[in-house]
Amino acid sequence: ADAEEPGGEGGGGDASALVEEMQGLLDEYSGQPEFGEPGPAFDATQLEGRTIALIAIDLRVPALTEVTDSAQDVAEQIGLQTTVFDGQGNPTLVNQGMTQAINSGVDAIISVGLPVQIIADQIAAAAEAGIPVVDVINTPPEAGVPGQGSDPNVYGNVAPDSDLVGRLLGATAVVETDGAANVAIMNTSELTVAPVLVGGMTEILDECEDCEYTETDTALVDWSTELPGQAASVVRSNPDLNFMLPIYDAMTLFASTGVRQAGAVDQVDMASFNGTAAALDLVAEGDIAVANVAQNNDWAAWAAVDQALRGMLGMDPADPVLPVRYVTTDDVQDLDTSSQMAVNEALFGTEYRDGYLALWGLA
Amino acid sequence: MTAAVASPAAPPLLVRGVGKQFGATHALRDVTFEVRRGEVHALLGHNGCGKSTLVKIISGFQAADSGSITMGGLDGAGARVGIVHQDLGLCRSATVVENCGMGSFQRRLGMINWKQERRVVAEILTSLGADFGLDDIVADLSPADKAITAIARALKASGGVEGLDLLVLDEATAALRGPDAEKVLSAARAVAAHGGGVLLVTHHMSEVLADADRATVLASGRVVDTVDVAGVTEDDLLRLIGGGKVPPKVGPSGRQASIGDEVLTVRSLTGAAVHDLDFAVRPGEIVGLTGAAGAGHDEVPYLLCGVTKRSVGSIGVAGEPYTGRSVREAQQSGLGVLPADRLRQGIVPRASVRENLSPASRASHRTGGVLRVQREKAWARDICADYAVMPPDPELPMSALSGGNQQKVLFARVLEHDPRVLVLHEPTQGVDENTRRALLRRVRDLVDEGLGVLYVSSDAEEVAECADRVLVMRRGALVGELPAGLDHIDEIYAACYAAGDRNAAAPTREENDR
Amino acid sequence: MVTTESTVRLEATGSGSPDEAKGTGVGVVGRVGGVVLQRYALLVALAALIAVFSILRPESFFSTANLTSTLGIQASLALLALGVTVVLLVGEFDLSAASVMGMSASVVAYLTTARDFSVLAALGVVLVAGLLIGAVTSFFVVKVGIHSFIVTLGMGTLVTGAAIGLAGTTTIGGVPQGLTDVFRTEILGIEAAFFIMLVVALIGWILLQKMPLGRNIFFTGEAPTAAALAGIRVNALRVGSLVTSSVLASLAGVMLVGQIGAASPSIAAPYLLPAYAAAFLGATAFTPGRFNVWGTLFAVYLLAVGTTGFQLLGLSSWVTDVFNGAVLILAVAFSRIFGRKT
Amino acid sequence: MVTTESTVRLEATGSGSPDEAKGTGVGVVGRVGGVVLQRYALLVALAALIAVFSILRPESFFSTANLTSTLGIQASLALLALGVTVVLLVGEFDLSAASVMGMSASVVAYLTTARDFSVLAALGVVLVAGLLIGAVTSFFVVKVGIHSFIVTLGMGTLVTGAAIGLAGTTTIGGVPQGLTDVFRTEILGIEAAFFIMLVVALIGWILLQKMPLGRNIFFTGEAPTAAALAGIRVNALRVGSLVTSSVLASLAGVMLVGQIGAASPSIAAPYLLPAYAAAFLGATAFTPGRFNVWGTLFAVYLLAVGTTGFQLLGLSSWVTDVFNGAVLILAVAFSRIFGRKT
Ligand SMILES: Nc1ncnc2c1ncn2[C@@H]1O[C@H](COP(=O)(O)OP(=O)(O)OP(=O)(O)O)[C@@H](O)[C@H]1O
Ligand SMILES: Nc1ncnc2c1ncn2[C@@H]1O[C@H](COP(=O)(O)OP(=O)(O)OP(=O)(O)O)[C@@H](O)[C@H]1O
Ligand SMILES: [Mg+2]
Ligand SMILES: [Mg+2]
Repeated sequence: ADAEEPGGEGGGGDASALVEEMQGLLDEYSGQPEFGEPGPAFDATQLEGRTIALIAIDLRVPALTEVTDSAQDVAEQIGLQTTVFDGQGNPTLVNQGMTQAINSGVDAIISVGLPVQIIADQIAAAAEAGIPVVDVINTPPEAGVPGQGSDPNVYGNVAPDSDLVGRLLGATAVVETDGAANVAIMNTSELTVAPVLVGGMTEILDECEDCEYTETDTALVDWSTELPGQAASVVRSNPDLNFMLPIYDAMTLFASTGVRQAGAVDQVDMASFNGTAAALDLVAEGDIAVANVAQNNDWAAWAAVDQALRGMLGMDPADPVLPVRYVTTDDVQDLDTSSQMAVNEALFGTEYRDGYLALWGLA
Repeated sequence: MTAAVASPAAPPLLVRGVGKQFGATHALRDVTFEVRRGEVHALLGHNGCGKSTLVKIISGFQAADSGSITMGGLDGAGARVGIVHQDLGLCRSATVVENCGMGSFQRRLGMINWKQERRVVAEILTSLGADFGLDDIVADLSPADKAITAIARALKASGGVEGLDLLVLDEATAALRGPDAEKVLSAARAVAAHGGGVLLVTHHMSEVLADADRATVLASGRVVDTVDVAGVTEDDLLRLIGGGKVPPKVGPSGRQASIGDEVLTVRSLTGAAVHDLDFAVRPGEIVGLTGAAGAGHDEVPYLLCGVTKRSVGSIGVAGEPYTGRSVREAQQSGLGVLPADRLRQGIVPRASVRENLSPASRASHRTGGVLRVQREKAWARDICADYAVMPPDPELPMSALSGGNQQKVLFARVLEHDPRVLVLHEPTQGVDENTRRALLRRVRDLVDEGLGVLYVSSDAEEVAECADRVLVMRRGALVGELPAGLDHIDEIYAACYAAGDRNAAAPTREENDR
Repeated sequence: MVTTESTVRLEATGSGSPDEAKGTGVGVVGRVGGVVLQRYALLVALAALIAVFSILRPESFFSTANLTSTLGIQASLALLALGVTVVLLVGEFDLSAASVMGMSASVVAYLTTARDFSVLAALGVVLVAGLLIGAVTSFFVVKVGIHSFIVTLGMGTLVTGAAIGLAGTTTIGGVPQGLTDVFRTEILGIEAAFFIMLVVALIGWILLQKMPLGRNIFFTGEAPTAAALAGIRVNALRVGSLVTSSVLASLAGVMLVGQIGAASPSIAAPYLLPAYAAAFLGATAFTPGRFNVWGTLFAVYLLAVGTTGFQLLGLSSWVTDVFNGAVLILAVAFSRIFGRKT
Repeated sequence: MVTTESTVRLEATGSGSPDEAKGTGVGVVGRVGGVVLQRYALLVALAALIAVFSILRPESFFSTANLTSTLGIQASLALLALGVTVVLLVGEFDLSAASVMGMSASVVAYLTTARDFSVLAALGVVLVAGLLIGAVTSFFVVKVGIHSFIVTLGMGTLVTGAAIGLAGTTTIGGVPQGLTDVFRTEILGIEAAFFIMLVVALIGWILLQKMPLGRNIFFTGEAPTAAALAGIRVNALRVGSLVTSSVLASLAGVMLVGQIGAASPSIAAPYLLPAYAAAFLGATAFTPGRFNVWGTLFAVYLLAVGTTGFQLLGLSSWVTDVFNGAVLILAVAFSRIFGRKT
């Protein structure tokens, strides 16, 4: 692998040096993230009674339900009204939800997982009508540009740094294999964040001389039917394979089944992204899944509401980047995985909620 | 309705005060009669008088609104009853042996005992004189073989001819005549001979006169009379059935066919089971075409209208060459066809009578391509009245009509579209005798006005009775032209079944595959 | 063999015991009332739903903006459902319709953005593609004689795969304004897409319900052998219907990408079942017992109003799912019970 | 009315001209050869595919590990497909099967984790739920007389909605080992799930192909009126088949959650079409022209071997899609062409 442009230092080539460096990166994100103010404080009480429309691409996607539910709670807590619209995965419905929200004159729109391309016009129409649109956990964030990495007419974005997530996962593979990773990246290229996420992984793996990787691509709808077989095939067609990086947790569930069925539990480890309770259960078992990059959808909801409030007040958007936390089997041994909220609170604490309330002048 | 187990002395079938209503239609009203042991009892009546409804009530498939049905077993145990329903009730895609087992599979350790099944079915088929295989698909059988399969099933379900208490045949012979029908009727006689009773539903008076002991006549759901067959003539029966009015028989015109150009010219027609057929039909004549089962005559209509592709030969309609590629082309050149299999080739059950009368390919009630439904409705009402379709409501779905009435609608459809030459294929099967005469009268009138008709039927008698001349086919080829008239029936039969040739003319499997 | 029977029937194969299905107790007046009620049940249901939601959410539901936007936005689904109606009428299934729609939408987006095709050229490409897909399908269905269910199942997978091969899996946006304008320009406050769909429906209505063609297609679907012997060119009609469905699906895809401005090959997958639901529900109205154009159209909007209404009431989406499923079954059931004839 | 004809037919409604279907040119030997070829075409195709992939990827494809793991992985799909086979045989459709499977999987996961149900109790709950769903479906299909296509379409939406209402949308993991052990324990290197499925298939084979029941179901599907007239309790069989499909779907869901160890209500949606593909493809073999147990089973594995093979060759997934679609159509087409009789 060519280590043309290594991350920080000159890049020796010594595998152990790289492993150490990567371990450093992982360590950096291993602790409970602290709440840092994403932007200047303001007084949210003046917005009491305003309405935020929450429009989701598909509330059958758990992550999206979590964000939506939390955002509703937060808004209620601070005296705002909300409406929820479920697009049920249907572009027509999504368009209708956006149009209805704009027509009924809501004060802000939070777009939960909507592919921005298919609502580009509605976003523009909202901008024209002075309704700020916030994009949440859908597009890789980019501070300081219009739309913060999302559609230029989007007011603000909220999402984990996908490139960072990718690099953390790549680093996991390097560290866990002592710099000799032979990785299968399991991609779902149709998802907006996929290229950046996978780009982060390959950036790291390219740095590692003794590392190799291949990529598979499975459509979102085929996860449950294809991934078990896919994972089994990948393991078998490459006896040297020692690591798998499915880009999302839900994929890990299916892929690990395949690895188990292929009898490669001892041969292959995997790590993925999201921090869902079911995946962390697997990490706790530790025989296949060994690490996870967790995100907190409740935090995402607070951040999204924060962006929406700023938008309504005509302020500049806040920092779009959501924190993530890197966890391994040791970290989640005694974790309460009975609910996603319990997981979130254990990994991320609850301080950020007070932080936001303080920031909004409500605590 | 109550079904009771009767004492050993009880008659095989006792129908008492049975009534049945479908919406506003009284299908049966206070029907009472009995079938005695050892007798063949004919159940007669015009189309739609309720015969099949009664059979369905006897079989338990439908429940009567009032009255009772009692079936007496010989040994005091439950009566053993075999029923052949109108239109046979077979599963076309299954094999003969499977069909015979339908509803009565023999088990061994809970599983179908195929060995036993095959043995029993083979025995019954042999006793019926069947010459087709156990594993033949029913759809591939000739109409006669289908009927035999249905009877074999009824016999099998009830344990064979001996010990059968009641055999019900609902127009099982509608599609059969001559030796084919004889097989069925001899099975019926055998049941009676063994002490069972037979209820024979038929529109063929000759069968009644030859084989039945008594006959019950229904009209509009009521019993008109039960008579001893020995003391009646065909006309007596027909008068009972028709309520006094009996249309005269329609015979050959007796005069020479009008001299004119041929309306149908067939030269060296070859294809399917037919080879090298030459004949012509002139305006003003009815040409009969008949043969034994499998002789190939029943393939001719399909070859003529293009449903079956011919390999050699030419067809001319009214002097015009006609390629014979599609039914549509046949229609356009003036060739009308009335298909034989009413249920599958004729009607569209869920469409209304009006729509069935006027399949859009020939719908005449349109302006600039758009259908004029109101006009069509009025027209259809007239037709229904004209052809005495019962009930005379053209907006009813076709499936609500009795079999004979459905046939009237199809008849009307082909006659009302002004063909120049008409191919009638088993045109009166299932039609009651009085209506049959009325329909044939209509055909004869049109023929007198210059229509040419090819009358194709396995029923040599029917052909002999109403055609002007008769063509006979055997083993796919024309074997002779005979003068018509019942006086010549023996010659016609002789031509159909040339001595020693009966078995050689084994039915081909292909012939009904459509 | 022209021997086998029709495949798609509205009624179940034998509904209840023969006696029960007869409704012997209902007099003539009751029956006529029932038939009328059945015939217009869908309209009544639509009006009732609109009324209920308008009362519950006067501010948001019964706004002209809401109604007009619903009309426009459902147009592409309606177009797909019309195509489905045609194949159902001829007794076949087309499970590839949504795949063709997604293929068409994504290929138009791909060609006009990445390949600099003009809008017209791209449109031509996908409509021809739709035609070819329909032709291949009907070859296997009509010539080879395979059940359309399985042919179109395979064809759907194949078409989506091919579209991904060409256009990739990602959602492609930024299609030329020339394309979007065609469908989005508002006439009387309603998107042009609605009127385009309406024109197709009108043509469909004339062809299927006013001209003999429709009766021929119906006969073909109900009793193919009898239809063939009545001089109807059944095979031509079956080919024609399958091709029509495919081309309409392709057109629906063009409309979708025109309205939304972006597309991916899998974008239309969620439309398949609603299109069938609409066709079957629509068959309970206007000419009950038969698939028909207006019935399908009203059913599309009935289902849309239901879904939107529940959304606006703020009920959880699972409640909406439960309601939608139940409403579909019950609507058909009521229509059937009211309309029962002898 | 018990008058209408069957709804699901294997053959298209009229295949080519009657003459072509007759194969007059083929002698008896040719025909018998054709029939045998058709009867075992699926086996031959399976062997051929395995051979091709083994040659192309000798090291990975033809490993015992690969074969045994494929057997286990596909067991739950096979179970679902068996249920689908039963409803197709009786002439109906069950589009809710995958929803029931997903419901069952997620509810088991939910009850055993969040509600402390014992594995057995949870299993009881979902099997009863499957039974009830089948019962409600058959009420509308058999009693009310609505086409099963539309009833099960609605029922599928409803069931998924209800499952989400109970278990939520999240994938629930951490199911008790007691559950996973049942299906994952290896016997002769193959997961127990495979053998459980095999037992169900065996029972199905005996009931459907050895006992009168199966013929009666077949008659009901093919010729309901004839069957009813022959005294077969067609309505009972239709209810029974719909309920069986639902219960098997529910069992498939239990197996899925047992194998994967986690589930969400929508987890099984992608299994619906493959299950139908397998049933239709399977109907080309063993007893050609009829849906049958072993045909379905072999078809499941044939399709799986194809997919696995392509994955091992490292082809893009869209190539697999295109191949799968084409293979499905061509397999059925070849079988039909070879098997043409009379
Ligand atoms: N596990 C997950 N965690 C976070 N977000 C997710 C997850 N799975 C899916 N999403 C988001 O939910 C949305 C649902 O995916 P869907 O396939 O319905 O949309 P899409 O058309 O693929 O979207 P896109 O065009 O953004 O890729 C996507 O926008 C995706 O970003
Ligand atoms: N299921 C039904 N629904 C409505 N009407 C029916 C039904 N079955 C029969 N009828 C009507 O009942 C009457 C008797 O019909 P049935 O079939 O018993 O006559 P049939 O005597 O057998 O006539 P055919 O000689 O023509 O066979 C007819 O008027 C028919 O239209
Ligand atoms: Mg996507
Ligand atoms: Mg009758």
